[in-house]
Order: sequence, then structure tokens, then C-alpha cells
Amino acid sequence: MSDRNDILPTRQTMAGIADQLTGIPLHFPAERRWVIAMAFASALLLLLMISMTELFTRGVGIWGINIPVNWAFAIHNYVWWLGIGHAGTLISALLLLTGSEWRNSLNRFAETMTLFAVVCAGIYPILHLGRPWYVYWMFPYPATMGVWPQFRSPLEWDIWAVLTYLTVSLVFWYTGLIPDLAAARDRATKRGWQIFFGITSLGWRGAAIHWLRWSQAYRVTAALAVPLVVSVHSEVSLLFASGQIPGWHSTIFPPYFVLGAAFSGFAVVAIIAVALRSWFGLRNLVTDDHLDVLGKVLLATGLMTGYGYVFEVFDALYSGEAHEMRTLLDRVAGVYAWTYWGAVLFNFVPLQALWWRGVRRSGWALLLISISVAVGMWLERDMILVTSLYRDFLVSSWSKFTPTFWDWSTYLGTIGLFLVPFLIAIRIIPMISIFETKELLHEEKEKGHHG
Amino acid sequence: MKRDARPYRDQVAPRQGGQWSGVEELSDDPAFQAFVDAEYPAAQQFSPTARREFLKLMGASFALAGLAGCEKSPFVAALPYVDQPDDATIGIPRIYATATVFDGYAQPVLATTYSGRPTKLDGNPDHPVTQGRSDVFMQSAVLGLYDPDRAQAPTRRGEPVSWKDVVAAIGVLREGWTKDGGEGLRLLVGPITSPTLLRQFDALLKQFPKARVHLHAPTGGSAQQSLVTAAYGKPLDLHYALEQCDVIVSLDGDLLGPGLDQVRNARGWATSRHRVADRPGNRLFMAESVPSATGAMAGNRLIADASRMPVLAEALAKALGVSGAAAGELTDRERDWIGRAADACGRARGKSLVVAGAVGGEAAAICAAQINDALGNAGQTLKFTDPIAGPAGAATLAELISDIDAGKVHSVIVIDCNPAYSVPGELNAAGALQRVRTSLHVGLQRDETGVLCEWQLALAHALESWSDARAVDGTATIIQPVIAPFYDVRTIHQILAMLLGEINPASDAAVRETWQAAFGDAFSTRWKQALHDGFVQGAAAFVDARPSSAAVTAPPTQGAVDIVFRPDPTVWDGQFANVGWLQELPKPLTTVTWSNVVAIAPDLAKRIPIASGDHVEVRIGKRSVTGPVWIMPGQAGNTVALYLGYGRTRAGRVGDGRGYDAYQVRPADQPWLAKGSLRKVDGTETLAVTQLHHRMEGFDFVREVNPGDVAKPTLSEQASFYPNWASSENAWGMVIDLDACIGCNACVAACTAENNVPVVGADQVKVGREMHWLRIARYYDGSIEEPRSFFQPVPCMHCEDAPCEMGCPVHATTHSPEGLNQMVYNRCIGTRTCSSYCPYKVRRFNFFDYRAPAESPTQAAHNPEVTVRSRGVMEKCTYCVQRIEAAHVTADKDSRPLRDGEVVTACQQACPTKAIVFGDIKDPNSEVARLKRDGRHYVLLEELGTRPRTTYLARWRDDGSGSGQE
Amino acid sequence: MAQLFSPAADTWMRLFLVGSLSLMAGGTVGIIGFARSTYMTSTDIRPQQPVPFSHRHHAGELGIDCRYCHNNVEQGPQAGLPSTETCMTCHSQIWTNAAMLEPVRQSLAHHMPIEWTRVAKLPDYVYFRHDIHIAKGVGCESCHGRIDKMALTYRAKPFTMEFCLDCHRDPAPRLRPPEHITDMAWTPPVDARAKGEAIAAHEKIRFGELTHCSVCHR
Amino acid sequence: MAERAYGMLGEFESSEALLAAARQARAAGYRELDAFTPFPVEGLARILKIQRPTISLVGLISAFAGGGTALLMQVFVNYDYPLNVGGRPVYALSAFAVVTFELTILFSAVAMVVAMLWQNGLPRLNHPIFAAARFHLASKDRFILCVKSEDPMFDEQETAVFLAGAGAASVERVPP
Repeated sequence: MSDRNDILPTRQTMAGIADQLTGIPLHFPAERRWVIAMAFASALLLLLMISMTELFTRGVGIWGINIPVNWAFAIHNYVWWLGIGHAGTLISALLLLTGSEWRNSLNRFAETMTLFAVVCAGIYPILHLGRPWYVYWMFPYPATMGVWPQFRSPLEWDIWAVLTYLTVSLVFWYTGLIPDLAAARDRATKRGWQIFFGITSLGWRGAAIHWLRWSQAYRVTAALAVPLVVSVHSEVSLLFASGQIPGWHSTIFPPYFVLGAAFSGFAVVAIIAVALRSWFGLRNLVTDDHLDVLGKVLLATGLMTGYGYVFEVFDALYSGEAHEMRTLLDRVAGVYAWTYWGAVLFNFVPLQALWWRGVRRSGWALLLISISVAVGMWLERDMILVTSLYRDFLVSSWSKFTPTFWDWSTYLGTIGLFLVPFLIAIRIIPMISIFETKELLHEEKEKGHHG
Repeated sequence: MKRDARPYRDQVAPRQGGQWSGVEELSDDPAFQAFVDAEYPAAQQFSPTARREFLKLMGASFALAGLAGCEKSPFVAALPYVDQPDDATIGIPRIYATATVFDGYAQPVLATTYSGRPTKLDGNPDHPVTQGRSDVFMQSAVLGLYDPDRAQAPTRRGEPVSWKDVVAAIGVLREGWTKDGGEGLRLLVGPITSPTLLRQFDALLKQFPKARVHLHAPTGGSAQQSLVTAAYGKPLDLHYALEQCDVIVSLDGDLLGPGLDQVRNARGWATSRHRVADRPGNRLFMAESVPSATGAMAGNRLIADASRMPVLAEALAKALGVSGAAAGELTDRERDWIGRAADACGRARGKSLVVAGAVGGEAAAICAAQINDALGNAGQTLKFTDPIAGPAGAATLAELISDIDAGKVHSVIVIDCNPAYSVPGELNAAGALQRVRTSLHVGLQRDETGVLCEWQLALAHALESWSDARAVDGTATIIQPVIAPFYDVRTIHQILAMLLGEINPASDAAVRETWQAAFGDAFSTRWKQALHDGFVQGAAAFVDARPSSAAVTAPPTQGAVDIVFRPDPTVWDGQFANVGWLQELPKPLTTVTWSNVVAIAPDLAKRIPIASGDHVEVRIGKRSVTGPVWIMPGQAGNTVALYLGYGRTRAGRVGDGRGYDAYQVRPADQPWLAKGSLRKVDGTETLAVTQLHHRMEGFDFVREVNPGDVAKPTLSEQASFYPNWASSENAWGMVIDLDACIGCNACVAACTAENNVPVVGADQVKVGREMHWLRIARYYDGSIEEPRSFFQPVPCMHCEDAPCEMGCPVHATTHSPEGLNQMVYNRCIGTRTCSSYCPYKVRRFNFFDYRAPAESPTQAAHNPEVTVRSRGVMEKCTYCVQRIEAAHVTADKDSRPLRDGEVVTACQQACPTKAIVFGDIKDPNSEVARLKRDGRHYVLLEELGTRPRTTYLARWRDDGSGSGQE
Repeated sequence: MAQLFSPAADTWMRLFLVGSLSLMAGGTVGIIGFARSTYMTSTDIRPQQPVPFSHRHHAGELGIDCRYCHNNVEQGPQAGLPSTETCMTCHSQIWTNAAMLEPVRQSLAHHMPIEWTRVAKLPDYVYFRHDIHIAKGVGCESCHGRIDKMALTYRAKPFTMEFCLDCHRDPAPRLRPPEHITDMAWTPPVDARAKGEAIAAHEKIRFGELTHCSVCHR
Repeated sequence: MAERAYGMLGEFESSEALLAAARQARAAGYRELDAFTPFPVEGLARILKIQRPTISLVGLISAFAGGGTALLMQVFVNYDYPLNVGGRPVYALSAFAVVTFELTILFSAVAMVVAMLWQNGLPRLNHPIFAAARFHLASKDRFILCVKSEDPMFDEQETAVFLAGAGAASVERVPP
């Protein structure tokens, strides 16, 4: 029955999908737009390189940080980027396990996004070091000093968590990519593409036994990735919650951070989904139904994050702890209240439009709301960091924080660091999972037959 | 403490020269020498030996600067002595007793030297005045020695000349002076206590009887002397015995504030304040126009405009029944305060003291003198000596200028003072100097005066000189050099000797001559004893004095507001403007650094309206000056305070162009208080402030107790989830008595000197990156118009369950078995987690490379026992672990346990009021353990469960009950 | 569709994979080893000295006690290099005209120090003190090796933190009686630990406290 | 004589057709069968009698290895140089949990993917099957059944006929 709730239009054929998707890298359809985007992204990346040169030559003092606000943009952007990354893994892994078929059109670029977002996040812990050239001291190797890393430190946990996350994301992404690379290899006509896809597909043949082993590896890895995501951002929250600083020292932090991460991540997935489908004419694969589902997920995670906000207030009031209450008051009415109210405004007000189906199914509306959420979550990270640090316990150490040019340039630069590889990736690898879409199409058609 | 009995020169500077300085490592490559030549042209003119010393010194300081990671260790040069001095132990500091000179007076010090370069000055514990205590000026004097902008050779009209040229020129001048008996020759000096210098002046005046000496003392001297003369009818020095006082009443006299008497007064006040354990030992009443350290410590503080002081003085006199006192109109608050003060004084006859500050003028000074006399304090808590500083009978600067204008002067010799800068603008001393035919400037720097004079004679620093001087009580110190001069300079006595006609005077000849006469036959033993002790026994003799009953002149009345002039608490009259340590030291009550401010009352600010940092124009008569405003809580509504010492143009790279020059508007005849007006003008600036918030916000960071409320000591171990770590033999801890802390910053300055704390500059301070390991938090309680002020030194708490340590991913900060929170700079990678987690925010981070540039002579001021930190590493208070470890080694070599008091931290050592006590808390008999059992003991942020080793004693609240020892 | 790769390509690919994996593993091991190499620790390098001074001759063959020249070693942090005068104590009597001693005579004549190249050097942030080690029974040889057998002096032990820690963690077996401090040939007795513990007890060495950071770093 | 072929391919247009053909082939006694599909086809393994792979077991073992390594490493470094960090215990197991968890996942995930590739004999760039002219369609929309020449029943002619009979759209000999 054609009015059944299929997420993919069943008119299309597998051959059509294969040709359409492998065609994006093989016969790139949007050369001009890509070049413009790439030029913009490269400019941002160049800005990052300049900022890093300045940073490494002169020191972290080029940023606006001080004592007491000795963590600011670097750490807050780190948390923001990492949070964005989490949506990719959640979409691929969690939804794979729960059998949510709509993920199939989204998971590949969501995973790609994860990968590069984690890279962006990953450089911050190195950049923010006073002496980044000694970052290797954080790894346990038999040093002539005889000194080891300190495993009670949340930062030490952090480096393991992020590296694990990066590795597992990479492995998971690549594993899922192998069959599609093989498909691209088989469609490629130019020698260069043939060699590229020939090597990267590792000689995948799609044999029954290959698929069997592959499925097991892929699904179990997915099963591992879900708790990994939760652990990584919980751990990131411990970076703060392990300190006694008012506004940080709270047990709500791990779930609060994980949900916030998913929230911001889904927003960025929505941004990319809307952009890619209009860019490459993929409305047949990324349908309005997809946007509808994304909108619902965004709304759900947004409301959960909102719960975190409410609970944070409750937590402070319930504790009755004078310093916690003062920090709470300062967040809503202090010098940096604009970050708090900005976060509330950008995160939750436009979000409410998603209660309407029409809004969810409109690309533009979803795009704008998602951008608002990304901004809102950025402000939230800033708020959590700065408002806790700039006024902690002793009044005599209170200070303020003003970002400098280099704070902003480093942050904008990482957007370039994200976009450049992402743009390269959409040129050379299939951005939507070919075989999974085919599988879904097959299942839908089959159901159509039986239905 | 090891101290050498033999004269310095005999030990370390053998006659051949060349090997006194056993610097083991130096960079001797030609590139380095070329660089030194380029950077220090004067060094090229050094004698070969002097030059070698200089290079060695520089090489040594370079060796300190490294902080490397895993780099391959290079082979470097090692230079042994050619002829090793018998008792030189390489690497062990040698300590010499000497003195620095501050406004002419000796500040007796023990100088710690490594390989012939002084790195740290501390008070001489045996000296009757300081008893080992110090102030910020003494602590920072060593950096003045290494000032890169010091005059490095004599110059004539800016061109370097040799001392031979100088001597030749003096010879020519002397011929002229001899002819006319010195007619038209004038000497301009600051206050002088040096017996040798006074003797040389006398000799000079004998040679040239028509020459005249003029005195220029911008922060005291004649200006204050005239008040005393008015009060007692003759010039006198007043000496307060605060240690014997039950009640102290001050009328805008900043007894505990910065200045010559700070150490003595603070020590005396703290002694009487803490002579009993269960209540405050004295009561302090302060009426003040501008908040001061004394006001902050006063249990009874009255805010009154500066021009009210004479009225208050009269009222107090009347309340105490001093005959002849008239009654002025008083407000309710004033009447109440006078009543309480009079009541307290009345019950403490002979044990009280009334002090009038300079702003009260002659009227207040006379009243105070009469009250003290009536109460029987004179001779008890107030003692008199003949003036200690000379030259006696010197004329004033104003007279010199009018003489110049009258064409009566052809030669001026300016000795170690800076009239072109520190003189009331209306006198135009600079213009006058330029009209003189021959002018000589003798000074450490080619400053504002130096550039105007034809000759600038580079003066040796006190630490490089043989000299002598008297402390505030008259006790003389023979100043011995602790380093050979590394510039082409001469001591003040050598230059005076040249003026007296000597060709090549030895640096110690004049001083020896003076003391030869004084010591007589016992010269050689007494000389050695004096050098060893650091002073010559014998203070000035007390004399009797009766207050005059002269009529009182009315204070000036024109103008809208009272304008009070104060020396700056850190750069003083401007002479320390180029000392980075002092520039970066927060001014005690404002925490402003690197600038002076126009302090106004909150009330006045509201009326204008104006905010801190906005510019105001202050006008007195026809002259005006523009500076940034500071709204000072607790300042009297109609009083404006201007701070001297800033707005310099020729101080050097550190001090030039900072703040405004208050001398410009200072009236010559009213140096302390004038009437004027102020108005807001365009412009605003961000002041480099180290503390932005000052209210306690309802928290009890600083606690107060009433004498009756002192609970029985409760020594409960703070609970912890973690098992206790085994502690070693010693468990270090610190107690800071907030009732004793007067916020003077001596501890901060001492810490800076001891621990190589870098100076970061005004711009870095503005963004909150000052590096002091110890900050004096200043809090206000109450309304902004009438707050109570509190000081709280906050060093590292050395928490037993330290949150910071847990945050470090690389084991760069860990805990020692002795309870120290250790920071290993060379392991730090700069994640700054420790600082984020620190509830006390006492950690400091090297956001940039804050090390002094390699070519700066200030490198030589570094303590070689403490690593110089590079960019990107965290640092913080270590409880002076280098001193602990050194004491351990000493004790371990004797296989004996450490004794209480064997380890003294730099802050503790400097504190004039002994507010900081450090020691072994495991030893029940130690001072620190005793204080931890005191009823006033409390833990800062105890609720966090960090179990700090640094704890506090609460401040006494003055409920009127505590007064002295009954 | 034709084959994209020849059979040989697989061989190359496997070689490449195995090769890069071994390179990574080998590189890691290599770097860790290199940090301990004689090159990085500067051991076994005999730097040029202005005078070819032989410890073998002076300390070994002539049996001059270490402290005769390094006379600061019991009092201060640094052992101290002998002053020119110390050299001339003997060399004004013997070998007075030897060409190789010319720099020493020059030094005395011109009052300029002899510029030796330092062999035993610790980083600036390490605060090592000779005096306390000597006082507590650590022999010269423990760190400086058999100086009495060195013609030209070299660094015998790698002065890495590991090297220091080895002893600071467990000093007992390495301690020797005071009379053997400068004894180059001293070998630990069979019951070195028991003997060392006795010394440590006598000298009140605080075991377990020698490895905290501030002992050496300030 | 021509070399012995690698096998014989039959191309099917749907997964259902493939499954039916595979079932027929098993019934006909063919044992050395392989199938190439554009996506994993459910039930194929059962028909081809392929054993359940052991990837998840590898994952489990590696998980223990990872967790164990992490825990041992953290205990060891604190045993090797025990330092008092904020008064916390030397063996602060609760603090070690995070890294232990992360390494458990890391080892497990990486090992599974490596095992998958290893057992599949990947990477393998040159394989006889790539020489088949229509093999590339297996990654597009065709489902290919291959009878390998090792099969005792394999005979080029007969097998080709059999495949065609089973409904193959085309039959192709794969050269060795």
C-alpha cells in the first residue's frame, strides 16, 4: 500500500540509489558551491593556524583567561564540540540497535560529523596547555623521570575517554563505510578513483560470510558505542563536578551534560541534513519524514536538557549551601546573566515551535531552530564555566573574564577545522549509507508486497 | 644564623681583586660579551677586573633562568676560583649585617648573598628598632640595586665622562669657590643621618664658609619638624612607645602606615595588643579623613574631614580638662567618639598616647602635646630626642629658589634628591636649576634633576657602599658593601671627598675616619663588632620637652574640599618608581598597582557623579592636575586624597609615565592639607587593581570575636572520608593572626624577593594575572560610607585533602609527608586544573614568559635556591620549602631533630607585627601549635573539608572592655 | 570487470601493513631506549679539557683523597673544583715546566680561572647537595663511578631522575660506613642491606620521605 | 587445456531469487557455495550452512583484556611511585573506574573490527572473483551465487546449466 508510513519513497530502485550516491564523489554535482564553501572553510582553517602559531609562540596568555577564570573558551569549546559529536554516535549506534530505520539516511554524515567534531574538540585540551609540547606526559610510558600520570585526575580520564571515543568512532565509521566504498569502487571508471576506492574498500566482496561477520562486529561495536558516549560526556562533566567550585560540584552534572550534548548534536545533525539534501538534491533519501523525526528528537532532548536546568536550580536551593545559592543568583542576575538567559532563550524558546508538524517538516524552520540550539548550547557551556569560576568562594579572588581576539579566532578557526575535512569527505565518500538504504528500501518493498 | 665577624672586604675582596666573586658558572663566549657591550656601553669602560666581575655576574644570572624538560643536558663551562677564600663555602649563602638608607635613615638589614650578589634583605633581629622585622621598602631595596636604569657612569650634559674628568672639573670649581669662600655655592640635600656625611658637610662648609646647605624633604623633614617646633618650642624628634600603651588616640596620624616609623610603631602596637591572650591588650581610637592602616585596625574609628582635626583635638583636650582649650562645634558622632576616647585616656594616664597627624597642622600638634603632657604620657609613652637627621640649620628649598631667582647662586650641588620632580610645582625648581651656571647632580639615576644638571655623578647604591646612617631611634649602623660596584660609580662619601679636594678617595676611608674618632683606641675590635652586629650600641638620648601654649592658627578655608597629600604607600615620594616589585605591590587599602589615584569619598562620588577610574581635575589655587579617581569607602565626605610619587618622566623603563604628578598642585606652604576643588573631566582608565570585590557578602572569611565570647579551644580533627596518611616527624603549619595584620604588604614583598616571583606589569594585572603567591585580601563590612576594614593574608592553605592535587594529570602537584602541598614546576604542563579546583584561588599561572629578559641585571636578584618559572607552569606558595629543606640538611648533618623556630618563612620573617607564625604543628610546644589551640583559632572555608594547614586567629572586636593589663 | 590490482599488490599491501605496525612499535621502543642512551645521558663522553687532567693518575695511582681538591664537598651543596692554588700546591714543586700544565700557570699568573668543562651536571631545577649525601653514607663512587680509573673524566652514570630515584627509594643496600665514602674500590658486603639499615638508623635517614618532590625540586 | 576455473557465477535479480537458488543448489548437493549481495540478506547463512562467527567472543575476551590492562596499569603506576595526592588512597579504585571502562570498550571494539577483517581475509586487493565481468553488479542491485570449483560436483557445463535452471539472469565462468 502506498500510503503506508514508509520513510523512503518506494518508487526508487536500488540501482538508482547506488548510482545517485556513488555519483556524488565520482561525478561531483556541485563543484561551484563546494569551492565557495571550501574557500570559506579554508579561510577559517587558516585563521586557526595563525591563532595556533601565535598561541604556541607566546603562550595561553593571548587569551582572556586569568586567575580565577583560568579555563574559559578552550574548555568550553571543547565541551561544545564534543557534545556535538555525540549525536552522530547516538544516531548510528543507538538507533541501529533499536532498529529505527530512519537513521539509515542520516547515520553516515552524522558519524562523519562526529569524527571531525571530536577532532575539533580533541585539539583543545592540547591547545589550552601551558606547555603543550609536554602533552605526552599524560600517557603512561616508562619515562627516565620515573614519574607516571596521575589517574585520579579527571583530565587524565578525559584524555583516555576522548582517545577511546575518537578511535571507536573512527573504527565504527570506517567499518560501516567499507561496503559503500566497495560499491563506489565498482562504479568508478577513472583509474584514480578505482585505486582509491579499491584500496580503501580493502577488497570487500559482499560475500555472505563477510556480511555475517561484518554484521556481528558492527552491531556489537554499536552496542559498545552507546555506553561509551554516555561515559565520555559524563566524564567530561566530572572535569567540573570533581572540583568543589559552586555551580560545578553537583551530581546532576553527568546526565545533564550527556543530554545537553545529544541536544546540541542533534541540532547540528539537522543543520547538516537540511544543507546536504538541498545541496545534492537528496530529497528522495532525506525526506520530510526524516526531518520530522529529527525535529521530534530535538524537541525531546531539548526538554530533557530543560529539566536539567530546572533541577540545577532545585539542587542549589535544596542544598541550602550559601555559596551554591550565591552562584545560582549570580547566574540569573549577575554580570554574566546574559549567558544564562541567552542559553535559555536560544535553547528553549524557538524549540517550542517543533510541537507543530508543519514546522518540523520545513527545512528552513528546522535549520533556524537548530542553529539557535547550537548557539544556545554554546552559551550554556560558557555560562557553566565562567559564572562558576569568576566568582567562587573567596570574594577577594573574584574577577572577570573578557574574551580576546585570539579566543574568538581560535574558536572560529576550529569551525574551519571541522568544515574542511567534512567538505573533503563529502567529495570522496558516499555521504549516505548506500547498502543500508538499499536494505531499507528492500524491506519496505517487501513489506509493501505483503501488506 | 651565620654571620661573619670580620669586615666584609677582608673576607671576600682580597687585595688583588678579581677573584672575590666565586661564580662557578658563567657564559664567557664572545657573543655574550658583545651583547653586554651593546646593552651596557658603560661596561666597556670598566677596569678589566670590574668588567670581568660584571660578566661573571651576568653569566651567573643566566644560569638560573633555565627550566627545561627532557632536553639533552649540555656540557657547560665550570670556573673554579684561582685562589679560594678560606671560608667560602660554594653554594651556601653568606649573610652580612648592613643597612639600606630610606629618606636618610638607616634600615638595618641582614643581606643574604650568594656568590657575592645580594638576593634578599631582612630586618636585623638584634637591632633595637626593627628586631628583625621589615617593611616593603627594605624588602625591595635589593631590586633597586639591580635597577637596569641606574646611572652607570658619570656624565656631563649627557655624555659619558670618566671620574678623572670629574675630579679635574671639581678642581677647577674648587679654585673658584676658594677664591670667594663659597659665595654662590649651594648644596641641596635630603635628610641626612649619616655621621660621616654630616662630618663631611661640616668640613666642606669650613672650607667654603659662605656656601649654604638647603634641605629638601618632600615627605617629612622640615615640614613635619615645623609642627613639632610649634608644639614644643624647639626642634625635636618624637618617639612613640606604643608597646606601653593601653589606649592610643590618633587624629589622622597614620601610625601603622608606611613610612620611617612603620616597623617600630607596628611592632610596639602589636606587642601591647597581644600581651594578654583573652582580650585585646590595647584600644585604638582613630579619627581620620582618608582610610589608613591605623584606621583599619582601630576598634573605634571616626570619619572626619581633614580640616576637622584641629577642632577634634581641641575637643579632646577640653574633654580631658586641658586648660585653655576652647570648645568647637561637634557633630553627634564626633562628640560620642571624643567622649569615649577621653574616657579611655582618662583611665589610662601615663599609659595612653595622643597623636596628631600632619594634616591637623600646628593647632592639632599643640593640642596633642598638651594632652600628652597633662595625662603624664610625656616621658612614658612619648619620648623626645634632639633631631636625629641633619643637617642642622639647613635652609629651605624655597629659599634656594628665591636666591637663584635673585641671582645669588652660581653653583648648585644636588645630593641624592630630585628637586626637579618632587618639589611643589609652583616653585618651579626645574626652571631655577637651569638658570644656575654650574650644577652637579649626585644620584643613583639620571633622573629629572640629573638631566637638567651639567654634571651627573653616578652614585653607588647603599649595598655597594661603605657608609653609615642612623635608624629612627638614633642607633648608628656602619654600612658595609655586600657587592662590589658593577657600574662605574662612587659612594656619596667618595664624591664628598672629591669636593673636599681629594683626588682618588678610597671607598671606606671617610667612614673609617669618622668611626676612628668615635671608637678611639678600641677601634679595630669595635669596628669589627659593629660590622658583625650591624649597628653601634647606643640610641639617641632622651630629652625633656614641655608643650608650648602658643596661639593656634586657623586652617585655610578657601576652596570646596580638603585636599590631603600623602606619600604613596609603595613608591613613597617617587624614589622607588623604577622598582618593579614596589610598583606591582598592591597599595594596602585600594589594591591599586602601577598608578596613584585621587581618592574620594563615596558620598562625593555620588554627588559628582563619578566612578572609579574616571578622570578628575584637582585644582588648588591656580594649579591643577588630572588623575583617575578611586572611590574609597570610609573616606570623609569632603576630603580628597592625592598620592605623591607618580607622574615621573625620568624614573626609567618601569616608572615612567605612570599615574599623575601630585607635586604639581602641592602648595609650598601647605604641604599636607590644602583647600581646593575638583571636577570631572573627559577620560577614564582601567586601573590595575588586584582585588575587584571587597564586601564579605555575608560570609565569615574574616571572623571577629568579643573578648567575653572566646570559647574554650575546640580542637576537633576535621572529618574525612579518606584514610589518614602517615605524617613524618614534622608537620608544617601556619597560623595568621588577623588581629595583628595591618595589611602593610611586607610579607608580600618578602615573598616576592625570596621566591623569585615575577613582575608582570600593569596590563597583566588589569586582566587578573598578578603573580603574588600571597595576597592580602581586604574586606569591608557595613555601609560603604562607614565600613569596617579587614585584612586577611591568603597564602596557600596547604590542605591535607587538597582538591588541587587531585586535578593534576601528571603528578606535578602532590603532598609531602610533612604536609606540604608541593608544586613541581618542571613537571607542570599547565592544564590549570589545580587552580580551577582550588577554593582559595591561591595558585598563580605563568600565562606568558614572565621571566625578566635575559639581559636584565635584575636576573641577579634571583634567589638561586628557587627555580625561576618558565611560561606555562603553575606556581604557588611553598611555605618556603627551600628554607625547610636547608634546615633539614643542617639538622640532619648533626643527626638532630629540627627546633621550633629553625624554619622561618619569608613572610613570617618580614611581618612587623608577628601576625604570621609558622612551625611544626606536631610539636605541642611549638608556637604554632599553641596558637592552633587558641580560642580565636578558625579555619577558612572549613565546610569544604579540605583540612588546611594554614589557619587564622579571629580579630578582636572592641567592645570597650579590653584595655590593657589591669 | 577486470582486476583492479595485480596479485603482487596484495603482497605489497601486507608488507606495508606489517611494516608500518612494526615501525610504530619499534619507534616507541626506540624512543624510550634512546632517552636512556649514552648519547642522551651524555655518559661515556670525555669532553675536552684545557688541561688533560687524569683522575686515574691523581686519585688512582697517587691515591690523593677526593676531598683534597674537592674540599667543599662536606660543607656545601657543590663539591667545588680545586682552585688554581690547590693545583700549584704540588705543581710548583713537581712538573713545574710540563707543557700540559701551561694553562694552570697562566691562570695563576693572570688571575683568570681555568675554564674546565663540567662533566657532572644536573638540570637547574634539581637541587642536589653533596654535603648531605656524604654525611649520610653515600659514596662518591655511587654516582661518579670509578673516577680512579678514568684517564679523562666522563660521566659514569646517567644522571636521570630514574637513577636518583633508584637510590632514594631504597638507600639501605647502597650506604657505606663513613670511612669508605671516598673509597673507590668499596664493594657492598654480603649483608649490605642489614649493614645499610644500621647506618640509616644511626644517621636517622627518613626512609619513605626521600621520594617526595620537594626533596629535590623547589 | 584451459585452467580450472575459480567457479561459476549465477546472477539473480532479487534476494528472494538468490535464496531460492541457494536452497536448490544445497539440495542438488553443491557444498562449496558463496553468495555476493549488495546488503546482508537474511537467511542466506542458514541455507549456506555458514557457522556463526566468533567476532563477539573476540570482543568479550578483549573487553576483559582491556579492563584488566587498564586496572593493572593504574595499580602498577601507583605501586611503582606511590604519591600522596590530595590525601586520597593510593589505590583509589573508584577513581580508576573511568579509565578501566574506557579501555574495556576500546580494546573490545578495535579487536572486533580487526578480527572481522582478519577472519574475512581482508584486506585483499586481488581476488579471482573480481575478474568476473558482472561481479560489480553485486554491489549495485544484483544477487550473485557462486559455485566454487573446489566443489566435488563442480563441472563447468553442468553447473552453468544448473544455475541457469535455478533462475539466474546470467551465468558466468570466473577465470582462475
